[in-house]
Amino acid sequence: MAKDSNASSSPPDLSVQLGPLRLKNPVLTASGTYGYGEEYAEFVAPESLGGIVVKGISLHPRPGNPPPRLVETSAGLINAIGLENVGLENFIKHKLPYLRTRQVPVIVNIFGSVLEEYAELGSRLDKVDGIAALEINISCPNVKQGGMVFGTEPAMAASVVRAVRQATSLPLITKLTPNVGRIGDIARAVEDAGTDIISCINTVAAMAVDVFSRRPKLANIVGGLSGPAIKPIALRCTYEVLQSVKCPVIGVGGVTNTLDALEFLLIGAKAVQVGTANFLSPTAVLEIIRGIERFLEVEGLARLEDYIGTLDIGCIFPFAEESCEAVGLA
Amino acid sequence: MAKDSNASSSPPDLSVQLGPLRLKNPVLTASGTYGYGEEYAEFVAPESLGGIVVKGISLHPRPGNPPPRLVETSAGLINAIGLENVGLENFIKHKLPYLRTRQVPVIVNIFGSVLEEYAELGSRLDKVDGIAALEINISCPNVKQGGMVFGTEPAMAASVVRAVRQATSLPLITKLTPNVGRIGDIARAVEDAGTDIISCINTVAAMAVDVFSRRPKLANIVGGLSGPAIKPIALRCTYEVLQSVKCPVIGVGGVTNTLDALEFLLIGAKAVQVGTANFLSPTAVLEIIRGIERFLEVEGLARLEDYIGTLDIGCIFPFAEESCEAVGLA
Amino acid sequence: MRKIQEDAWIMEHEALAQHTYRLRLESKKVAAVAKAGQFVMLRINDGLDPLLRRPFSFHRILPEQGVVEILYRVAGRGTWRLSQSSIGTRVNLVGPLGNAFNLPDDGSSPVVLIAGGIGVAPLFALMDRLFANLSDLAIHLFYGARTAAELLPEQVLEDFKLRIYWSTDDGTAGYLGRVTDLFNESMAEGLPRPSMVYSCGPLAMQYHVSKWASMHGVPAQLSLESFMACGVGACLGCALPAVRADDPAADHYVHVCKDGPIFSPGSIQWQKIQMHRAPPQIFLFS
Amino acid sequence: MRKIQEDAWIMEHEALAQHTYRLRLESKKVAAVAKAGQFVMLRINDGLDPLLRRPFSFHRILPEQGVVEILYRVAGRGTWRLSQSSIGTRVNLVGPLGNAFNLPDDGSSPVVLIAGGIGVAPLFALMDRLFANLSDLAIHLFYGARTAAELLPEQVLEDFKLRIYWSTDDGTAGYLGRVTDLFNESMAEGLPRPSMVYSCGPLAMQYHVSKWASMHGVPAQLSLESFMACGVGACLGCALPAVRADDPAADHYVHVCKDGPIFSPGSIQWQKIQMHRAPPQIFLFS
Ligand SMILES: Cc1cc2nc3c(=O)[nH]c(=O)nc-3n(C[C@H](O)[C@H](O)[C@H](O)COP(=O)(O)OP(=O)(O)OC[C@H]3O[C@@H](n4cnc5c(N)ncnc54)[C@H](O)[C@@H]3O)c2cc1C
Ligand SMILES: Cc1cc2nc3c(=O)[nH]c(=O)nc-3n(C[C@H](O)[C@H](O)[C@H](O)COP(=O)(O)OP(=O)(O)OC[C@H]3O[C@@H](n4cnc5c(N)ncnc54)[C@H](O)[C@@H]3O)c2cc1C
Ligand SMILES: Cc1cc2nc3c(=O)[nH]c(=O)nc-3n(C[C@H](O)[C@H](O)[C@H](O)COP(=O)(O)O)c2cc1C
Ligand SMILES: Cc1cc2nc3c(=O)[nH]c(=O)nc-3n(C[C@H](O)[C@H](O)[C@H](O)COP(=O)(O)O)c2cc1C
Ligand code: FES
Ligand code: FES
Repeated sequence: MAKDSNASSSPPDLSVQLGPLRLKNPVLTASGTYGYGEEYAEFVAPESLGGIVVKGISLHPRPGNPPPRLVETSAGLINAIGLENVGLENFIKHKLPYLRTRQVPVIVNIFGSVLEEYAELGSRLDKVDGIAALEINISCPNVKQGGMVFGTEPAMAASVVRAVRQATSLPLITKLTPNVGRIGDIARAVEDAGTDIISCINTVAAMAVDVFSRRPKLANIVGGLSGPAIKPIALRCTYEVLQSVKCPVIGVGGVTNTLDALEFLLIGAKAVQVGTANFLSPTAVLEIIRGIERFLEVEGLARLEDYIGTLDIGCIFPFAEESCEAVGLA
Repeated sequence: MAKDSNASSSPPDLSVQLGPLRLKNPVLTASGTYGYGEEYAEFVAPESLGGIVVKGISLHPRPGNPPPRLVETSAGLINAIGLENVGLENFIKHKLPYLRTRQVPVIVNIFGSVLEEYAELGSRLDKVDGIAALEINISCPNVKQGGMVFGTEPAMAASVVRAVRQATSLPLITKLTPNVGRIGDIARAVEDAGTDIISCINTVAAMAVDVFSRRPKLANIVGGLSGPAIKPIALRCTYEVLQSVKCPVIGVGGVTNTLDALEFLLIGAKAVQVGTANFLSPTAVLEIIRGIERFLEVEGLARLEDYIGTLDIGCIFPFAEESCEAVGLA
Repeated sequence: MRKIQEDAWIMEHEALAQHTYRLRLESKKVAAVAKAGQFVMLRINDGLDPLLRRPFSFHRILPEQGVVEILYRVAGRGTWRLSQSSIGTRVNLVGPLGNAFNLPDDGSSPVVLIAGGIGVAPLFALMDRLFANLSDLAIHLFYGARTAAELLPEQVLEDFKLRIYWSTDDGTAGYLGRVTDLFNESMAEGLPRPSMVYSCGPLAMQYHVSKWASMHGVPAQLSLESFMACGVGACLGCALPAVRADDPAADHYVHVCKDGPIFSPGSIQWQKIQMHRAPPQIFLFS
Repeated sequence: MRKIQEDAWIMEHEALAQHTYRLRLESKKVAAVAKAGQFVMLRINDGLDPLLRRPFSFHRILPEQGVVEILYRVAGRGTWRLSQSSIGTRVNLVGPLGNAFNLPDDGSSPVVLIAGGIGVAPLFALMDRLFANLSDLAIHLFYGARTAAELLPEQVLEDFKLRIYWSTDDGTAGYLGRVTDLFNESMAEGLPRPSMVYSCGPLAMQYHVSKWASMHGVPAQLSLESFMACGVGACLGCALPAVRADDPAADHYVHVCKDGPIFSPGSIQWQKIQMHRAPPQIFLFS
């Protein structure tokens, strides 16, 4: 009894277990929107986060696309950064040491243009300290398959995951692209191939043009849409994935405030990643963590895990005669 | 000479030719957002429109989904109307007569749950006066194929178009769904199957939930996202379709103002449909038509067709030494 | 019935109760044709946030002055933004939309008006109309809210010759309990049978009124709500399950914006209405 | 360098020229650490329209008063909305961001400041700093705009001990022609070689300044722009083609928000800059 009342007055437990990965809270930063962690450290102590997913890393440094790389759209942002990154070696030498000094799970987002690059990234990072998990970005063109994006074909997606799975014992997150017909099929394929966790979604393929100059607004012509505009799409994708697999799922796409995060958790995502919202407010992630805590308090829930996945899709007919008493209308 | 200066002082020619279909201007209303034309007639004279696409018609009346049917999202709207409509007979008897009294191309959007329904809709409407074209909505589940959406599979999409093509000599528009991996493949399939025109996109599959009641916000759980949020996606889809087919293409999705419409025209769409924007302003279509006219005047173009498809994707480097003169920097 | 799109200027904007504001709009064309019970679709600003227009009933209609009033409660993003807009700024109206309240057949018996919370809004315009047409009509207004702070101040009702029955769910003013319970009790205590019941408020209240009216064979006019996009019958979004004359059990829907917002109790298939969204708690989270 | 997120209150908001406004903000923490040449990412309102923050250089920095000023030109949706915000409302700042202008090595030779249009904004803060540190410095300000109406009124420059060279593209005020032509001519006519050129304005102007500075071996500090999302080096969106020390021809990019906005002419690969968007014509269409 005393224990119970103690429990309810102590702050709610926000921790979540995603297969092999335990996070103190369900709020991660999304790859490519939070640099290598240090960029936002003046605004948010990394220790307060569920985890940091760093900018996508390739075997070798990449300069990225020529500018313009960004276009703002209605409640959205199109980017075509071109996966600019410092490359694996520089990451390990110059970026990771800082992250190791902070008590936060570091998730390394990796990508390649052929299967072998993914595998090598996996095996080289396997030996490195201070990494909590790898996130495999399969939204990249496979140069050996005519540039077809790895993540758009179940078999190809699975082959990437298998390659990395064999190369490392680190927890694996596979990040799905929404630019497919049936995301559930891809989810099943990567689960079968051995991913521990699925995150979804990456950006939605998009485009913008300038009617005056008659030119694309991005040097790359097309890019990926993120931000609040895509949240309803991301939520639907996450829902489809949750119905297709058993492994834990991380919801990504348009999470901008507490309610957005709770929506993904409600449908069953174990955690969320916050991307574009960091640009709107560098403290967005903190506000979301605090908001979730407050929500659980108001709802009288001691543990976030008690809320996750409690979506009720049954119908309630409050004015059907049988149920009238229930709503106090007798 | 005199002719030339006359030409430039007369209002620009907004007419467009889409295969067999000639429209006085490129602005159509999108199916399901403009009722059967009469609903908005107090705000916009139907005669001023390029055309009216009516609410999707099925062989038999359909009550539609239980409410809630709508959710607003960031710069978007999710609907799950459930294709409520009065059915073919009522449409012909009670809705079409009014439209016949107005000088506007009427495009009838049709859908079915099996191939045969599409074919019968085609053959019955073939004999009806006052119809400028049919628009085939293939974003519907095929009940004979386990509910798989017709428009998500090239062969299935093509079979619908072939069925309608054999049933009618009316101009055919096929409306594509964006919820596929490669929309260009679908476009090619329906072009080969005999569609005269392609329109894209229909709504993007989406979802919304209420974190307090822990229930979906739509009785149907999932719905279709429309509005400004999806414009960058629609533009990219339209671009991909244009690269895949030779037939004329109508851009649909998030067209809210003049610049949006011009973006689709710039990349090569011959016309646009305006949907959700009608809800924001019942005179949106008029403002867009006037805006395009004004734009052509400012740009000194006599004909809209001279602007359509003039997107330039070549690179301009204004500060590369050779081109400096061009930008007046010598 | 002519529908108009018009820019309206905010002449006055006043808080009348907790989270409740009255907006006085100069809107000559709309005011000239508006009727009690009808509504407008109001665009809160030129931006896309919120995207859609919001429906509001006419609270007062003053055609001679070219003025309409709206009484609204902050319920979410849109109404919150509206509450921030200042005098002299512009909102865009589309209206008048929907059907209107009808007068009772019989002006000699009393009529009952039942208002739950912000549901009181359209009843003012209705009362104006009732008094203008039936000056001797006895009106009993049952007016309930969750708590005293949410009730409009008594003064705003002073102009009307009414009998008012106040209630609050928490007993902070008037009768402790639901307004429909108060109404029930008052009827049981011998209030004369009304010739018409008009009501506006939360769906659960409307259901109760509807049941009462059907049971007692008293005609009623309920102002109902549904989420709306177009407001003009084009999107088919604002459906409510309804009774189809030729087949009362069939799945059939009316559209609040076109067939309503005023409905008779018997036209709605109450048992098919689904609940999906909890009452908004916008002041807690964002 | 400490970055701060702070709510700032609009103290003054004044139109100074066509489509050009000065915003005076109470922003104690930012003002305390801001330096000339740096910028803030400003969130125009709580809504999502526009979505992103917008970058603005410090126009004036008054640490003792806890005040910063921004001078901006309406260029699109965001700045238009900003221009509508009234005194007493709140905007949210993230800053100070980026690097700052450096003082010239040599205070005895004159410095040249070149401003194109709204590019004059950060040069005020720079002049404050120059005079505070090098009180006898001779400053030549070349200030051009498209037309007279877009030039700031002379009074706002009165406080500074300067030689000002005005130009307009249409000749409605000052020299008829581009500000860089005026600068070129003035140098040809015997203006002493400056110890530093500072410039801010359209890219074509910056390119010209850059070429001149390289050709004459005069050090220059150019305040450059790029479309930004984060402002803190996290998104890698604000890239400009740049010279990589170890391989000058390689594809390489600097990031304006972190490596800039102040750059030396030689660090940019001008020939690789692509043009994509035409100057906005927001007053014609929406
Ligand atoms: C015909 C009609 C007349 C109305 N008259 C009035 C009035 O006079 N005064 C007044 O305060 N309110 C009135 N309403 C309700 C009012 O339209 C909603 O409160 C408003 O749209 C909420 O907008 P929001 O952006 O603040 O809330 P949102 O953030 O959009 O939503 C907040 C909550 O309100 C619900 N909601 C949103 N729109 C509607 C809607 N159209 N109908 C019912 N619930 C909705 C949402 O589901 C959510 O639970 C009327 C509604 C209708 C349909
Ligand atoms: C470091 C820095 C400092 C700046 N300082 C000032 C200043 O002191 N005063 C001032 O008036 N402006 C300044 N700008 C430019 C200002 O940020 C843009 O004018 C503003 O973001 C336009 O926003 P908008 O919503 O009005 O226009 P939008 O509708 O977003 O765009 C209108 C046009 O401006 C372009 N644009 C948008 N954002 C930028 C940007 N970040 N840089 C360049 N072009 C852009 C768009 O591509 C488009 O052509 C600065 C920019 C940077 C990068
Ligand atoms: C500027 C930018 C850069 C991104 N870079 C990467 C990346 O390197 N690897 C990756 O997997 N996803 C990348 N993403 C995708 C995000 O991680 C995220 O999946 C997407 O933005 C949707 O989330 P949001 O709407 O919260 O931003 C990037 C997104 C943005 C906006
Ligand atoms: C309320 C609503 C109903 C719709 N009904 C139909 C329909 O019956 N048939 C159809 O092909 N598309 C239908 N659509 C899709 C639109 O025609 C259009 O393709 C989509 O909304 C994207 O355009 P928009 O962003 O301009 O709205 C509907 C859209 C909405 C919002
Ligand atoms: S709101 Fe569109 S039909 Fe009623
Ligand atoms: S704006 Fe994000 S890196 Fe510069």
